[in-house]
Amino acid sequence: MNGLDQIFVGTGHWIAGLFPVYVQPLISAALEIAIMMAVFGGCFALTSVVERKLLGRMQNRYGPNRVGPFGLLQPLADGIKMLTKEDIVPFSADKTVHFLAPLALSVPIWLAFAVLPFGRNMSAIDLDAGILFFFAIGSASELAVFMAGWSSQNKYSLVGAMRAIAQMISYEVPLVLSTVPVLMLAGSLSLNEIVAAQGTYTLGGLARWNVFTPWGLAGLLLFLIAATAESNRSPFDLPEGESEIIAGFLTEYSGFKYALFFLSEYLGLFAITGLAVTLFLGGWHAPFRWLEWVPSWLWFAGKFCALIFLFVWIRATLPRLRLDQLLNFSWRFLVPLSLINILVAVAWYWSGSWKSPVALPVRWVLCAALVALPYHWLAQSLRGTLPPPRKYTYAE
Amino acid sequence: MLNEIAFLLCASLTLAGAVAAMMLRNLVHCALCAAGAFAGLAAIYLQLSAEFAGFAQFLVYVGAVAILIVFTILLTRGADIQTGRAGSSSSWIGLLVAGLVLACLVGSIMSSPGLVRLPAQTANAPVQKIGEQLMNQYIMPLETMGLLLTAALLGGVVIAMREPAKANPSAR
Amino acid sequence: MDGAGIIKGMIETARNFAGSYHDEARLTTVQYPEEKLAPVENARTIPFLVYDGAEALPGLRCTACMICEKECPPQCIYIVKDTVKKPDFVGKMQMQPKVFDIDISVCMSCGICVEVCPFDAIKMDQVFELSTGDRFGGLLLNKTQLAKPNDYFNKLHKTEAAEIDLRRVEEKQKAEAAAAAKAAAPAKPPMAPPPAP
Amino acid sequence: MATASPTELAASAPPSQIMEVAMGPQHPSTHGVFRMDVSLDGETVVKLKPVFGYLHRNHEKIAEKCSYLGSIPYTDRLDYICSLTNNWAYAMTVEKLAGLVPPERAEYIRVILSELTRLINHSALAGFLLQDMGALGTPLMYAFREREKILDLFESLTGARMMCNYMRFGGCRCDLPPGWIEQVRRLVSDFPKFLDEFEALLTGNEILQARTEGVGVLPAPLAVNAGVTGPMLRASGVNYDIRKVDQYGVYGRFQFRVPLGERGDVFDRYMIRILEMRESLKILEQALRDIPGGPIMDPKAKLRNLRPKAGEAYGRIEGPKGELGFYLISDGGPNPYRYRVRPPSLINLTVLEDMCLGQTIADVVVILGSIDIVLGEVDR
Repeated sequence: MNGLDQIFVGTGHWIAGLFPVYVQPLISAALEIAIMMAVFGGCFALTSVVERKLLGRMQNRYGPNRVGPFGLLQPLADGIKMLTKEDIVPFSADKTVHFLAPLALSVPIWLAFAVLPFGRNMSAIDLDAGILFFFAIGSASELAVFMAGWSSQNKYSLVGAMRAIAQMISYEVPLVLSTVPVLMLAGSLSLNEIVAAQGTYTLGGLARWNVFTPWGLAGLLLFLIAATAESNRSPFDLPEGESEIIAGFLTEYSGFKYALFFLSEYLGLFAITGLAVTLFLGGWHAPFRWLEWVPSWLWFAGKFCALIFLFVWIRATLPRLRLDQLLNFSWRFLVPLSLINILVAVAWYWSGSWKSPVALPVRWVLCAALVALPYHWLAQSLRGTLPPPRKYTYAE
Repeated sequence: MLNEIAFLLCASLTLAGAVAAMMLRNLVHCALCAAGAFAGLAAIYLQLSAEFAGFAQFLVYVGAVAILIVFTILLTRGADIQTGRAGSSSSWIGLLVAGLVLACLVGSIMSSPGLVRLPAQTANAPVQKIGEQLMNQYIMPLETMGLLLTAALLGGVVIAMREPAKANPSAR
Repeated sequence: MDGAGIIKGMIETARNFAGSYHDEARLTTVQYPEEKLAPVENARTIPFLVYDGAEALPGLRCTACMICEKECPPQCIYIVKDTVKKPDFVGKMQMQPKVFDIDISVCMSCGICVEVCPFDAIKMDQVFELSTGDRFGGLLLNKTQLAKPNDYFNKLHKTEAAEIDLRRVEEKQKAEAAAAAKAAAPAKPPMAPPPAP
Repeated sequence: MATASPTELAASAPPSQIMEVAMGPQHPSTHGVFRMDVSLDGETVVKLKPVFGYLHRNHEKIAEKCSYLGSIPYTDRLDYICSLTNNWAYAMTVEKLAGLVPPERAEYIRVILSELTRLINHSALAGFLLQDMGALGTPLMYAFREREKILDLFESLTGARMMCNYMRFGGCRCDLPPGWIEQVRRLVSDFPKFLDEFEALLTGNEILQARTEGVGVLPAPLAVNAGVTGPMLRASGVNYDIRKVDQYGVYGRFQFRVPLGERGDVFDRYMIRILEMRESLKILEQALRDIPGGPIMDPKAKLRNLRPKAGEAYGRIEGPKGELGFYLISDGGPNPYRYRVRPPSLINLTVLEDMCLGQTIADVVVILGSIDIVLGEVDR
């Protein structure tokens, strides 16, 4: 078990060992960066074609299957197409800011992977304030989106940029608030400690992941909703609402700059999914005690792919929200609900000391009610008084 | 050796951003350079391994304050009006005032007792300790700060709300 | 419950996703170059000229009566009559077209020329891979390119072709019977035939 | 929220703050080449001027030069989604002019084909409406999967999937191929399963309700005054369906109901079309049950150089988009003296601005989608 699990860490140490001592930290850092860029760059290429195939299958068609076996060389074809496409910069655009925007968006996103624990002691840096680092990096993307939208000097891209900023700011609050219960009960901001807190197993062998607690489940749903909005994906893809404002802040970009935006959107999605797996789904821990022999990084990859499938599934089904509904949804539904979720976490922690055998189901029912009732009232207030159900008269 | 180079780099980035924020003609460029200066400042905090302060600075300033500045520029339509020459006509009065401010700043720093040449100890304050101190020792400033911010928030909302009501009372 | 509608929708897409792997009603794509849809008998794309017998040009049924040229809504047929006549399937001397062009870039495959043609000379083809790089001459098909044999026509539109062939055979027999009767009549004296017995 | 009059809204925002945006003619969701000059105050619409004519092909002048038979294929291209209903309207008008009476079997075939066309149009509309709302193609693909089955039926009967050119003056061009009726019966029997699936995916969806309820409200008096017809008018609660009013063809023999909406917003228009599809299925069942045999062409009908006596006629049918009418004046010659089409899409489009004032830019796209316009018919 240990060999296969530590295979990457072992080879890393072995390669670093080949070099003189004083340059070893530099080499191992460079190695980690290279591996991370290779893995997540490849993951981006794979996801762009797998997403189109999954969307196709959900829409009764095949999805790309012409380039390479099962269409797996499609990202190569897309990449070459993006590189050979002419990079048109509009005449009235602000050249420097127009050029800097894709860089300002895609460079910080790579940093976010430094802090995620992909497997047992396989996280690049073990920061004491890991989550704060993650959200600091995440907040830099708003400025880059504004630069893209404003510098294109195009009405649609300006509208798109304004929408993007309003959406990202108002969805960062529930994103951060939904992680607060996890930090409270894990007692630390460092991601490794959070994963360690979810490491123990109950009597029945089931892992103590946060998602198996009422506040964990509610927190995961809130986190995923806010994450879809933060990475501009389907029900919240207003910034590039194709059917309304053509491509939003991406309208005036073509060629490789467009590919950079595309890359940074997917990397943002990977980073947020990695964080969701770490916080709520027990990072690289196995779900059951007797499954511990499977290597830890395989568990992380499995949960990661499951969440990516969920994002694609949502994208295939849901229409888009309007801007005012989007903001109402965040401020009048997600933020209060995530605050209540913190109270539920407190209630769960406080009732942890009950000794009676029937404590667990009672606590579950109590906390679940504590979340479900406000959910119903908030949804009620969000929708306003429920309009009478539509009745359609029939004339003979 | 590596440390000095890194510090010089961060400091030059911050200074360059600040000067550019002053000198550039296009207001949006100034705002973006200001954001660059904030990022440089965060880099310096990280360089001194004050992680919590560095990330908080980056999150708050580059994430929120820079966007605030940019919004204010756009909403007051400063973005498209090209301002005149950067310097003002009577520049020597400006120099005089700047000299005075510099003098009293330097004076107060030099005379303060705290400037004893101590070796710069590594402020490895883990988040845990910061959290405890915030909740125990500095609970009062934290609460008043929270109260102040909420009041500012409500004031902003009230001002924004009244304006559309006045503009077209019958439409909404 | 407020999320119920969205969840019901998600279940719907999930059913289609799973269905697309085992239920062929949920995966309707036909991989065009490899698989091809079965040809439909009534389908029509662009017209072609039918000829009987072996060689194309003398066997053309078309008698250059110019009706299709007049009736064609986008006016994409161009016919020039030939001076030499040729016998048709009944033996009667008929005109024939010297030039018969159809500009298939203008033709909107409406099939009116087929309906108005009294001689069943022009029928609708079912070939649709017609794209050519040559934009000017390539899409102007002349008489030889348009001519196709009658059994090709039978292969495409079976029922209609069968009726037409049947009718042509009857007419041929009726014409021969009439010709035979006419040949037999002058053998008797030209005055009225003897009173019926 | 009462829709404020345009002048009042325009005065509210200071002129320099209003952003003029031209949505179209190259715009992803204008259902063809159609432009809207929208002036926005932030995201709310202050003024909207529809501009069309990009697809004008001079259809009516060509028809004056073409023989009566020659302009039937051109009617396919008016509303290129429902070519058979265009054919029927034109053929009916010429029959009124020339005094031809199609036999029973032809009338039944016409009803079956036009109800199948209504199914295509309404399912395609629901698909495109959701596409405008951002559901990336899933409802559209399900709608097109069903539409393909119906187009295959059209191809096996008329020869072409969309440009059918099937109706002639006094009947139809060719009789039903063997087994066609069974295929239609099978399609009609499993179409409701698709409708239930479609409704399960969409009608309960909270986001769809949020995006469509109270959006683009068309009050009944405004709809009647503007001459709006078809599902849009019925969504505002006005009971006017030409199949019931004129009972043209053999519609009088079928029992079916006409769904009426309540508030006339985008959700009502979407829902009315779904309910109308269910009613069309009822008509199809009854028509398939008692379709008679017999000839499909009026013996008096002449295919070529039809010269109806001098006079004028106006024939109208309940097309999927509304009242599709043809007005012909004949001077006894082989081609009509005047040929006029009453395009339901164009007339329904005139109320676009009244519905869009005060809504946001995302709603304008959804409202335009709910009107269901086809530019071939709008520009002719």
